[in-house]
Amino acid sequence: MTGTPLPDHPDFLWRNPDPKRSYEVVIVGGGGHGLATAYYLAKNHGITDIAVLEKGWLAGGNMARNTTIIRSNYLWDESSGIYEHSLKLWETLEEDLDYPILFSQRGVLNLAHTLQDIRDSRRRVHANQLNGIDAEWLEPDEVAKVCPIVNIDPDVRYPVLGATYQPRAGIAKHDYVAWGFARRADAYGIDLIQNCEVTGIDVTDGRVTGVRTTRGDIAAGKVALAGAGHTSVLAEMVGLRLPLQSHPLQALVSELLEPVHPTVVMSNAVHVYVSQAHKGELVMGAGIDSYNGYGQRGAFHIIERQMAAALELFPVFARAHMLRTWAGIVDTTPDASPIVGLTPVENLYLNCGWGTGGFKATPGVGWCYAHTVATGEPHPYNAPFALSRFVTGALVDEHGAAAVAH
Amino acid sequence: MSNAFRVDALGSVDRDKSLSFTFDGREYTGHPGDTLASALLANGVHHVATSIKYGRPRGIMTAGVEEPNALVQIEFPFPEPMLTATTVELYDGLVARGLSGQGRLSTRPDTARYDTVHAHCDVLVVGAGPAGLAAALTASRAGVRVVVVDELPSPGGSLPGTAPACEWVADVTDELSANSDVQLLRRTTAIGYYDDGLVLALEKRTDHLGAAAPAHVSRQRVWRIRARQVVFATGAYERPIAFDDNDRPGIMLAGSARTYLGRFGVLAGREVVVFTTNDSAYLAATELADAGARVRAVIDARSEVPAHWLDACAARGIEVRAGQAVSGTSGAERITGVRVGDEEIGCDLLLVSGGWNPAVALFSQARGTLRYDGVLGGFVPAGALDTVRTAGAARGVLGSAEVVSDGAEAALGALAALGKTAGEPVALPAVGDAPAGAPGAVLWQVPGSDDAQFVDLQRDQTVADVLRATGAGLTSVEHVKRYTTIGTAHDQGRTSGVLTSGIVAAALGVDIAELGTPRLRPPALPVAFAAFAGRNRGELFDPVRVTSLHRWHVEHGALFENVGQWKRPWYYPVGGETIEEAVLRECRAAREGVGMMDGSTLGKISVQGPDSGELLDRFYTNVMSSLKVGRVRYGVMCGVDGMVFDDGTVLRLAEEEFLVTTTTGNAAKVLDRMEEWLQTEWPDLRVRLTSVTEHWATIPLVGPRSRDVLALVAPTLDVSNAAFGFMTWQDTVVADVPARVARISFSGELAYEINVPAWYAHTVWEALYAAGGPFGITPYGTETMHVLRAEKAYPIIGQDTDGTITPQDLGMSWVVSGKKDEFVGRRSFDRAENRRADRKQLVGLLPVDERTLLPEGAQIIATETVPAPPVPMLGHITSSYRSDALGRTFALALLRGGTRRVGETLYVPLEGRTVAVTVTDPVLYDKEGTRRDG
Amino acid sequence: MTVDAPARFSPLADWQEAFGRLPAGFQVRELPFLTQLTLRVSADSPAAKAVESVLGIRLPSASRAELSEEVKALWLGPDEWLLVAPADTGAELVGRLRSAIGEEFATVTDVSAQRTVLSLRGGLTREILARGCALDLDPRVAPVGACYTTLLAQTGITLVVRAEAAASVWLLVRSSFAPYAAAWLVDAATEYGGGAG
Amino acid sequence: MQLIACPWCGEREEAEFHYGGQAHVPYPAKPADLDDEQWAQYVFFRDNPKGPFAERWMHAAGCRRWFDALRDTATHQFLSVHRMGEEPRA
Repeated sequence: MTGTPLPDHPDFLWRNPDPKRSYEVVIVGGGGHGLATAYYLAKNHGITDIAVLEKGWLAGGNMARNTTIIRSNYLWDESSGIYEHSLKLWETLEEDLDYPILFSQRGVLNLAHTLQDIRDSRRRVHANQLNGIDAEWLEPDEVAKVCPIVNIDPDVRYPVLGATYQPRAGIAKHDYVAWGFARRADAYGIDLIQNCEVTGIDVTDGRVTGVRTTRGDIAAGKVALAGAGHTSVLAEMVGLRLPLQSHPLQALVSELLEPVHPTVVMSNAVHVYVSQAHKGELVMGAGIDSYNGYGQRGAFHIIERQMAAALELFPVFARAHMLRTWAGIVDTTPDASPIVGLTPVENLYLNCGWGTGGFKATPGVGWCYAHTVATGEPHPYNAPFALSRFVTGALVDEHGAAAVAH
Repeated sequence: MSNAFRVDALGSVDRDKSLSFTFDGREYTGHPGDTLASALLANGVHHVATSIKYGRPRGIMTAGVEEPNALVQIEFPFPEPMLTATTVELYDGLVARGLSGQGRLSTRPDTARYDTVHAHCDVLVVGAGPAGLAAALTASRAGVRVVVVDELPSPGGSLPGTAPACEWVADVTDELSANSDVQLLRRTTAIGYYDDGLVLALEKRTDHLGAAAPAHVSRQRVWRIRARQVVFATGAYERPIAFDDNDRPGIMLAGSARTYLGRFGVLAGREVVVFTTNDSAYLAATELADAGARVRAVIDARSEVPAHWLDACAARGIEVRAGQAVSGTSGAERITGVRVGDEEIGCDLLLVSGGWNPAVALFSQARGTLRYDGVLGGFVPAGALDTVRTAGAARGVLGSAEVVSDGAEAALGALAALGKTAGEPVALPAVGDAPAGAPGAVLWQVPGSDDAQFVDLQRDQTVADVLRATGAGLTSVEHVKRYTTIGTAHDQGRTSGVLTSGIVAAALGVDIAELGTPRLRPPALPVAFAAFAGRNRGELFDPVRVTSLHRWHVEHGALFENVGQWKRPWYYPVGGETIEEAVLRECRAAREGVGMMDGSTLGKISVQGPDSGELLDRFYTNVMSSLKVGRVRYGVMCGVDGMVFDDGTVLRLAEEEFLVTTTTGNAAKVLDRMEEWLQTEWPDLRVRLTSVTEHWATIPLVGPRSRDVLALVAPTLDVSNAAFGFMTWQDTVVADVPARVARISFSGELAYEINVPAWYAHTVWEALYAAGGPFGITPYGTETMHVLRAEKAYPIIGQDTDGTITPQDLGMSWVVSGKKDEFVGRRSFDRAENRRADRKQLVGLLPVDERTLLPEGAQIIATETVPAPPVPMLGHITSSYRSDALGRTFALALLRGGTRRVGETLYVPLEGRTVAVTVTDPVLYDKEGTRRDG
Repeated sequence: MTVDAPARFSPLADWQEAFGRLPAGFQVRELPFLTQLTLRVSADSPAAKAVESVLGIRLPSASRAELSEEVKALWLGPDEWLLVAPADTGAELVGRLRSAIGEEFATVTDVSAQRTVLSLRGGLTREILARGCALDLDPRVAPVGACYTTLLAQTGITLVVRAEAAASVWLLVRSSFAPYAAAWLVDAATEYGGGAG
Repeated sequence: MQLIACPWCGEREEAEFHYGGQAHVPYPAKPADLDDEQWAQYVFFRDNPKGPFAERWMHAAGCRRWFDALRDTATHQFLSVHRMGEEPRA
């Protein structure tokens, strides 16, 4: 519920071990995906000789910078498959991790503002329902019942013509999620190694043998990349070129406010998505900055534009105050879908291109990526997201359904 | 007892006027020039808020934006959540209350205006304290353009309210004001440094006027100041010390008590204890004593206290205890005493100074690097940047005279960087600074009960919380911040950040210089959403684009559809018709009589030059270069991925001139794309592109009687089929207006597209409307257009396509030239995925029940009963309408292997049932094309 | 041929009254129906020289307008100018230019109704433009003859500095965006009184 | 809001510009001669370095010219801009 104090974190989270000389699996990237992958490698596949290498502090990249929306109402079967798998895991994750991750299934509204939005939205709802995903189409008055502060006045510039609604969707507390995975991974004996930047990847006879890091060389049977926005930089180390572009994505929070916003509202047409987090702050995301950038900061006019759009939708926000803005680096693909699977280098695995969808996928992709790394074969849920699709043309194009697929 | 703590002869509030205000339900008075905090203190009110986690009483700890405690909710004149009482200027009628953690948003609409202004200068000075004023005056005298922003209502900053200081400030301010190249912005706080010298600042223009604020003046203004050189003279924030129960009302930072006394004439307490690690608090001790307070003791953590401060205290009967510390406090609603060693000293005010933290947030945003200053116990700028420098306390320089010199010095640096020569040096104020003092001690914490020692008062986090975080294995301050939430509140950790780092460093046994502090993110001050939205609200939120016929549509009752930024007539209901009734009527008119619509939003690109045909051949999937002058051809463009990008007609106007039309939504994209390839890939082609979208108004005149109507208004035009055939165009005169008319049909009916310069659109439209009267001419909108074209299976790009559809998928292999080796996207047709026989293809769907209207977006399955999920889906419905011409409903769909399924019965699952549909060829009306010639 | 010319309406015909209520320091007027031609030609080419001899001016360089003759030339891009001439002279001017260009490669396109021209004058002009135009319009930076194609709030404009003393500028704005631009200008003047309507 | 130096118009705010991604990726002379892998490389694969990156930009709200830029993606700073077909200038 909104407005309650956050639960305390446990008294112990993880060790801070020095890296060993060699591991069975080295995961590059100590964000949500890397930590979840480590956890499921141990839990589902019994592999614990693992190091998770993080160049900064654990979960300090996109995991610390996202707006924590969790939903599975994607258009295409392939997408809804992996996101729904993830959502099902979210539903039991608190018990599984024994960590109060504050997963709150308060529902997500995706607003439609044009007649074409309505067509696209209803198409998605119909597809979701047939895929067993809870999805509804709501007329404007029903939108107002779910979220009374949404302005459904038909005379505004881009009136709300309806919305899709996924009741099981929601939000969670990002740090708690990451630390929950990290604590469990650490308890399995997995080494979480911070301030350890990978500077090279060793390949012998087409097969990965280890990584070079700022804390020494580490041999590895398998290397799993989970570097989000920095994946291109990592892949470049083995000469692997990927269809990725890294862009800044900005977000912001307000001060703590009495509960006003009971759900999550997303509007792709005007690039607003907003929820009210557990303590009462409004958490909002903006559109992606247009240019490639690793600077973890975006341009201010994006935020300005977003504030204007937010006030059109939520006039009550006028005197809420913007407390902090920040930016993450999202790695985007040509079809707005991720790449998860094998690479041309034996025993080197790839998980990237999540764009704005990474947080919600955390348990799902951790599960599937662990399967891929452990067995050397993609899990059925991530098989459609192979790198090869860009050659065959079998894209999973989520642009049409959601220009900004948060 | 009103204003019992007001001291005569000090401060600059206007005592001739009284202001009434209400706080927590009680009425008080204050004066113009007060803040809410100073007025409360003048009335002896210290307990103003309640802490978020433990519900402890909290007071007023500071006098500025760094305030962690005194959070208030404004209730009148308009509710505003979570402001600091220390920054709310008092006005008559203010109603506020203290907060416990959460603010409240108003449910009333905020009708205040907000705006944005761009400003440009050579030197921007942030802060009009002694350093800032000196910097501004130095820059001003060099003849450059200067902007100065300062958060207070009047310049002067931390300078004491003594006569010589005030005089200096007045002189400097007068000189700055007299220079038309200097802009001094009061009540204006810099909130962020962005790239290339852009500083955003928020000006509070009318907040201090309360309900008397004029409605036509913006309440707050965002300044976007683009400066070639920036000087941050942002001062420093005093640092608290962690000791037991350090959060009670009546515990205040020492410098803030000076501010209350000097600026507002308010004595924050009568029985005072001072706890310090440095010299600066002695100013507070002596000034408060001089103003009538009884200063019981100065507890100095240092073992050596400078002699002149000992003397000054002795002269005032103030006991100085060196080498001691305050270890705890007592009191409930207000502090009643402090514990020093075993001794309890009674007091109603405890002043604390743990040293000073330079205000480096903006410098840090400018990507300036910081270094730890061990003497100061804080982080200071490591050095100036090319275009950004800091001055005064913001870079750790303390002492008024030094600060003024440092400000001038910074401006000289900026001028040198600009290549400008300095003018006359700035005179120093005669502020009679105290003799040089001793360095401060760095003290984070006094040993005691960790769980009673507050580090972040706003988040109610204690030393124990910090130690729990480090004990959990956290070694990064960013992790500690997240574990404890320290520094994430309203004040962004201005008072808690460095203190936290100090405690973490001590706990982990690492160097604080290595550990650093959590990153400070913009904005430096919380800013109302509405201020950033500015005037981009309501009708100015996003431009509404209208055609030259817009007024006519409005006057004739059209309802409008948003298409991109355009407003297009959607349908024209008559006499209370529903959309369905109106569209059936409009369709019937176009099929049986004559209709007209406003097609002006179609994109129009003039393509000229000897290589125009070649350029078009490279873009369109069919051949355009072979088009004869006077003729029109339909074409499709694909992306490099082979997917349909846009479609439209191409007119060949002359041997070297074509007119390309695009869809409304893609007009700019098509032109941009053609320009991009022309400029970057094919600069050798001699072609020029010019948008003429808005020069021409376009009026399709549609239906079997369109020829009759046109003949009436274009008497010089031979409208016969022989003279004016399908897919040709002619220049003529329509309603006395020079016009270009084309025989183009997006409905299958006989139709003319009349193009006239937009100024004449209204005249020509009215002439057509009048001439068509006897034929029942009917204006129609986009909905009818969609139905008419769907009956003919003409796709709408973006509705019947979704970026995954090729021309072949649309059944338009005929538009893909077999003669050309190459056009953009052709290669993609040969990919494995494109060769699949079961690609989705455009088909018609006829519901077996002729009255059932299928919802657009519905999915198609193979079985009458819906199997358990996941259900295999064959495709979806892209367009679905009731057809007057067919006398039934119909739909278009993208269906897997669709062309081979013609004749099959498939099912559309809807809520709780399935609808049987027959797959058909998509062209459902006049397949033979007999109607296009009338 | 008819006796009366057909009626025509400029994009901001409905805005005269709102403009009339603006404060004295900010006068806005639409200059309707001016002839506007887009000239695309390589600078310094024989075709450009031919055009210059017809117009009696030099085509201005980047970010400049040539305002001295009856036909004004506004720089829009390195090979693109907008020629602004009195109303109803378009056909004749196009003819003269095209014949002067002859077989050389240059294009002249009548775009008279594509944009409309607003005349802004008065002491508040720069201050009001600064609410939506990010460019530095200080006379020392943007003197008479400066010509910028840029953004005003959310619409593209071409801004021409006509005179310094009376702070006079032209704003050229796309016809479909003209009502937005007008509404924006009138709203921007609100705090100076009048105009808010 | 960065300032970007249009090679024709001078410094303007970044909102006036349109990003065109990696520069110097020419359209293949004979796409039909490429295999699927090579064609995919052209259509979908672009460099994504952290550091200096040769890009194309267009001054969309100004002179509408495309130009080349060298920009550091780590800092977002422009290192140089130059007109199409011309050599980089600092």
